[in-house]
Amino acid sequence: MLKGLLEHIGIEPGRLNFSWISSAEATKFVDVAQQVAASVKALGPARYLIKKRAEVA
Amino acid sequence: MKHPRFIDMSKCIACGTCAEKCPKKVDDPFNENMGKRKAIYVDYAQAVPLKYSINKDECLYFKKGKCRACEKFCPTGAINYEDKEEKVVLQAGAVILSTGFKTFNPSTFPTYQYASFENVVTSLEYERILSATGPYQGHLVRPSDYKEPQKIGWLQCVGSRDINRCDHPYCSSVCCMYAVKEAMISKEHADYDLDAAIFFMDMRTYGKDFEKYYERAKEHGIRFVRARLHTLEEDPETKDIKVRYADEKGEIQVETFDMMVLSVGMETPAELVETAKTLGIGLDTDNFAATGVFTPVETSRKGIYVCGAFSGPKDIPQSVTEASSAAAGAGLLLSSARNTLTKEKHIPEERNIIGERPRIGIFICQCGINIGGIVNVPSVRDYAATLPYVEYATDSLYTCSQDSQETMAKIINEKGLNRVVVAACTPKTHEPLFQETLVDAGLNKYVFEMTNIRNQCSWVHKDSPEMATAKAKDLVRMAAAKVSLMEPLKETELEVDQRALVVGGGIAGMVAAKTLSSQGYQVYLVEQTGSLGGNALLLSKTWRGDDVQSRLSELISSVESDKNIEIYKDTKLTNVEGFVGNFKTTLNDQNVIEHGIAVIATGGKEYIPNEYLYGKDPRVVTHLELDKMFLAGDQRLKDVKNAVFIQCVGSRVPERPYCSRVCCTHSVKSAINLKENNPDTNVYVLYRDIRTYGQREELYKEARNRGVIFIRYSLEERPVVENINGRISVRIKDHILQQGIAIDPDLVVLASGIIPQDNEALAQMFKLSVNEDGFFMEAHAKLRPVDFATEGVFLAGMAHYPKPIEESIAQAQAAVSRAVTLLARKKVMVSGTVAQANPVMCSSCSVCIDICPYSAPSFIKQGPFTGKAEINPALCKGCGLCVASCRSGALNLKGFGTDQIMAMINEI
Amino acid sequence: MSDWEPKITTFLCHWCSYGAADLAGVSRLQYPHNFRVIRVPCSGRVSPKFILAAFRHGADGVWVSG
Amino acid sequence: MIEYTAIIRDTAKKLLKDGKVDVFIGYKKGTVPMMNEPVVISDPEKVDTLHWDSLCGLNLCNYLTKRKDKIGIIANGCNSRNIVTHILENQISREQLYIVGIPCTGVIDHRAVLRAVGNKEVLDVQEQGDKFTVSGNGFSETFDKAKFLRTNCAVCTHRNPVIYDEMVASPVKEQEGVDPFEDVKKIEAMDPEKKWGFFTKMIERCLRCYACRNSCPLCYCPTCFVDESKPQWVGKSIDPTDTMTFHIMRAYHCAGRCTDCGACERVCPVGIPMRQFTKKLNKDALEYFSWEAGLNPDARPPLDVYKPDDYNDFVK
Repeated sequence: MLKGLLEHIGIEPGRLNFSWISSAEATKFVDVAQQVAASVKALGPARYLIKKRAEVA
Repeated sequence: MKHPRFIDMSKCIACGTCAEKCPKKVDDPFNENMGKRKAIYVDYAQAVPLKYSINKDECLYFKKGKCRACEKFCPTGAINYEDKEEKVVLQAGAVILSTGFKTFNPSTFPTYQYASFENVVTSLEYERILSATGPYQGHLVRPSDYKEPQKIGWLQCVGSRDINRCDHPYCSSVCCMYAVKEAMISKEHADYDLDAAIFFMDMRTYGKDFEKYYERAKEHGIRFVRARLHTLEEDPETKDIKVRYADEKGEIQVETFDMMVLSVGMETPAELVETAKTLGIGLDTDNFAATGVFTPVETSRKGIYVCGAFSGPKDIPQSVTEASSAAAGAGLLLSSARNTLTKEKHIPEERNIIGERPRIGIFICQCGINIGGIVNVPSVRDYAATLPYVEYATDSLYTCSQDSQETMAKIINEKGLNRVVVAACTPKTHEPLFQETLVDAGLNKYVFEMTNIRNQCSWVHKDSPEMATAKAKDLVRMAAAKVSLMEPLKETELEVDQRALVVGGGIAGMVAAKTLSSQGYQVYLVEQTGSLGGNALLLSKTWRGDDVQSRLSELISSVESDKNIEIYKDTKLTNVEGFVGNFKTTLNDQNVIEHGIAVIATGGKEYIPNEYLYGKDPRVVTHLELDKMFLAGDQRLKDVKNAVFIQCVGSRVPERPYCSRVCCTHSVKSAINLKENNPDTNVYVLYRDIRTYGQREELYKEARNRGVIFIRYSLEERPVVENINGRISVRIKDHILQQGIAIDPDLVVLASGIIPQDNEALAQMFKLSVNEDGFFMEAHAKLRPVDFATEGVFLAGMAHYPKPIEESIAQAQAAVSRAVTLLARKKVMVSGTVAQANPVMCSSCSVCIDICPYSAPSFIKQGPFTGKAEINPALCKGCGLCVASCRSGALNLKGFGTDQIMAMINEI
Repeated sequence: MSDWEPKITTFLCHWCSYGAADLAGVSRLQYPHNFRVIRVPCSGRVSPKFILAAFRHGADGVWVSG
Repeated sequence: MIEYTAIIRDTAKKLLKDGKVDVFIGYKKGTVPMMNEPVVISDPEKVDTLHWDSLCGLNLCNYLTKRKDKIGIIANGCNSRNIVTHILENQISREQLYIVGIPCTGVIDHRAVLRAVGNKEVLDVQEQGDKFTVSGNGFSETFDKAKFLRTNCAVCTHRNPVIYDEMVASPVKEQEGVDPFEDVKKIEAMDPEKKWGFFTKMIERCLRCYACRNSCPLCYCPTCFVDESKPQWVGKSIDPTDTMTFHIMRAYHCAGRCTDCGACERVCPVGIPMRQFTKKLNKDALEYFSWEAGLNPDARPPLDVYKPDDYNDFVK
């Protein structure tokens, strides 16, 4: 639901990822890691919702 | 006899360098020889202990006298070619055999062409093919050409239920279910429309929730074909497998599969037969360890117990149950010696660090070249020293080695450190070790954080050392940020009340009470009816032919005369308070009993049919009523001309979509009894699948030999029982003959299923869960079959699921065994990593109470914070679910606090 | 932008995915280095706050794995 | 509509007199036209203050939270669903309540009315059946109520109360053929950049006054996450990121609980349509969990319980 909401306000779908991997599924872990890295990389640096460092009181 | 490993276990750090350098590739037996491993190896990646060993028969040094590559590269000098076979003599008061089984080897049988056709594999090989750690890294491909199979067939009962080819008359119990599972997983694995077909004789999905899985498999499009394949042919070009079979209508079908999986059964390996002789324990005709229905884990020799598939084919939950049961047996023999071999450890007093400014020590491990070879450890160390609050940063070759531990303890004291970070391998294996060092140095074990720069950094980023170093720095920074916010946590100690409550006075309950009492514990046994015995009071004989009533009355009188057992008949529970170690239970007579653990053995009951003229015609009885007639020596049974058994009455129907497990065996046994009474009685069994699992299959065979006629029907075309002018008429469509049959029986026996008791109230009192069918739900279907998710409460007998006496007894003993692990400790330590509520912030919305799987949160009942949530640390497992779901921010998880995790997030 | 590497805040369940990640290491399976792992006792521990906080702190991606 | 008022007064009087309730919660006419206010009555002689018309736009459930006394309350569709949620969430018990059900035909959007009269000061409003007349200095205009419904009421599909002890009138016909999520779908069709632009622009005006939070019956935490200090992770000023974080979390806390009563938008002093956040969650709750808040007094909202077959297509 949170993912839906964040996407709704413009956070790109590939930014937030969820998965279920059992402790024996090393290959799945690597597969998903590659997918996640690729999807985030394809989106470029995050643009939205970043709190500017200088503004942190 | 201890075989040599040629590795010093205390030195091996499982870095894997030896296997990487070893030049000798050998077949990997763990992957059913489908993949390769090295001559120096670990059995499989999750092996415990994770230590290497050398296969002497394959090692080049042992065979040819040179190589020694592993010795050269081993960073810790763990290789020892001089290791010798060692004779170890152990003194033991009891022996438990859990030696298991081997799968049937189908290679000698030409029908299956297993040896010659590449794409015919056994089910175990297929398991490895599906596995992520298997020979094809979990990609579903077939052996001949690594092509993704479009069509896979499973062939059931290979090496089971077959006396012509393999001399195994028994059913291997597990193959139907694993074949369905493999087919389902294959369907999930394949991102295309895989055609999966299972060729079977009877589909034996008799376990808890198995039938539902079977139904789901059908919905997923898995084909279930009732046929025995008689020929497998291989296409020499494509290596596809062509099969021929007669379908249910008797028509010959030809299909081509890309792969054929042989669902191989279980057997006792020959060397185990020898071991049994050495040990002097009896085997039965199938070479399984002989046990009795009332003594399911005892071998013929006192003091030797057996569990798992050595005493007959069985699945994981049953094996696990028996393991605990055998442990209970052994524990009983040894109970006088309990705690006599324990040693006490000296622990220095904990230094109070509250209020101190964090002084962090960071210890970075090179793990030989494992980390140091990729990550620039000195630069991480120097970077670490610059982080806030860091007092000291160092690196060492092996932080986990004994001397490093001693140094670490010394540094903690010298530098007055009050927080420690170790950047090394994985906390999953090494956190306890370092925490122990902290404790030895007078620190609380929770002011510690471990970050993983090996398994999750150096090992997986070999090609980019710079990036790996940058990542390691980030990870260390995150860990330091977190640890600076860590506080010492207390592990509370709770006394465990040494008394036990057993709910239910049937066989399971009585056995549980008796076993607890024999181990020296006081037991309260609560039974809701006026007499002990439960359903067993209605049974005549076990499937092995034991007389139930005589055994039962022995058990009842031994329970009733037991001074440790206090029996409450005609009694129910009305309220339960407390938690593991300290329950307070109120009975309906207002008596309050206090106990440390509870065993739930409330049993089940017979389904009262409303179908098939039951209750309307005295000639229609349930099988328990037939048992009563047998018990009473009813003369009418001798005069029965035609008897009809109808199976699955109230079971495997949409309203009750589970199999009652015991009815097939029960009916087959009763059918044989009728035949014994009068061989001229015509006995018909109308069934859907005959589920005489395990060695019960032999009864099925006997029944057929005695002339019992088995006629199959389907759910869509159930038998019709009518009263026609005073005669009972049973009509059914025979699937083999494809025509209707009419029988005029003078006795109709309904194999009516087993339904649960009304468990709802009890479940609420003890905070247990029941499944959709109304049976209690264990903590884990496979691995924790007698535990509840609620600690201190255990499950036995038919309250869990319908089951025969031997399984109820094993489960009762297992429940006790599990309970004794708590009772014997006398105290339970509660982990420090638990949730904590701040009542001021709580909005009483009760989300935590609803979401917690362990019932740890509750509302405060009195005082200024009445109605606000509190967490019982004894019940909390520290998962943090409640914390994440708390909108009000009133909850926090100690050790994984919101501030701590936020601090880590901030450092990324 | 081609040499830009994202940072992905990663929450791994101690019992499941963290174990898988360890095992990936044991098996020496290589994967991208963009993940910064925060070990949690259960993926249920990951509250929406953390995800928002991660983005607020400039994480290019968030991965929650149970 | 207006005729409900008399019945409400009678009922309240009887309940208070008979001691069946200690207080009665309803609406009274506002000091400013079109702005009816909630009122709590404990004296049976003062029931004539009670009033009902199509301008009762606040959620009365907000006034129930953690009360210990016996309460009479009027409730239309959405308010009654919030009462159900309140009961589920342990904020009030059913036994404490006497619910006077109101079949609702929607609430008038006072902002739309003001726009229609060119923002002239309205001094009086009168409702006649499905029309209403507003008048002020030198003007008097009559409008169709249906055209001036609040946007949440216009697409409401639960006008009748789901829980009540008595009804002031027989149920009204539920609206058919309305798509509650037309606006959500429009946003869903945008690309991420447009979406982000839309929402950032939308909350630009936010003052962080928390009127939306305070008017919402779901927001009853003693300390709101924005006020937490250990750690303080959301700033309290009107920094765009902090404001956005507030709105995301506020909406998320309402996931599976929001009845789309519209109180938040009604009270917003700067007119932010923040239901665009919650409506997306309502839509997803309906799609993924077949769930609409407050319809079932026996079921916890979907995010409060875990079921193995929960929607999980987003999980890899």
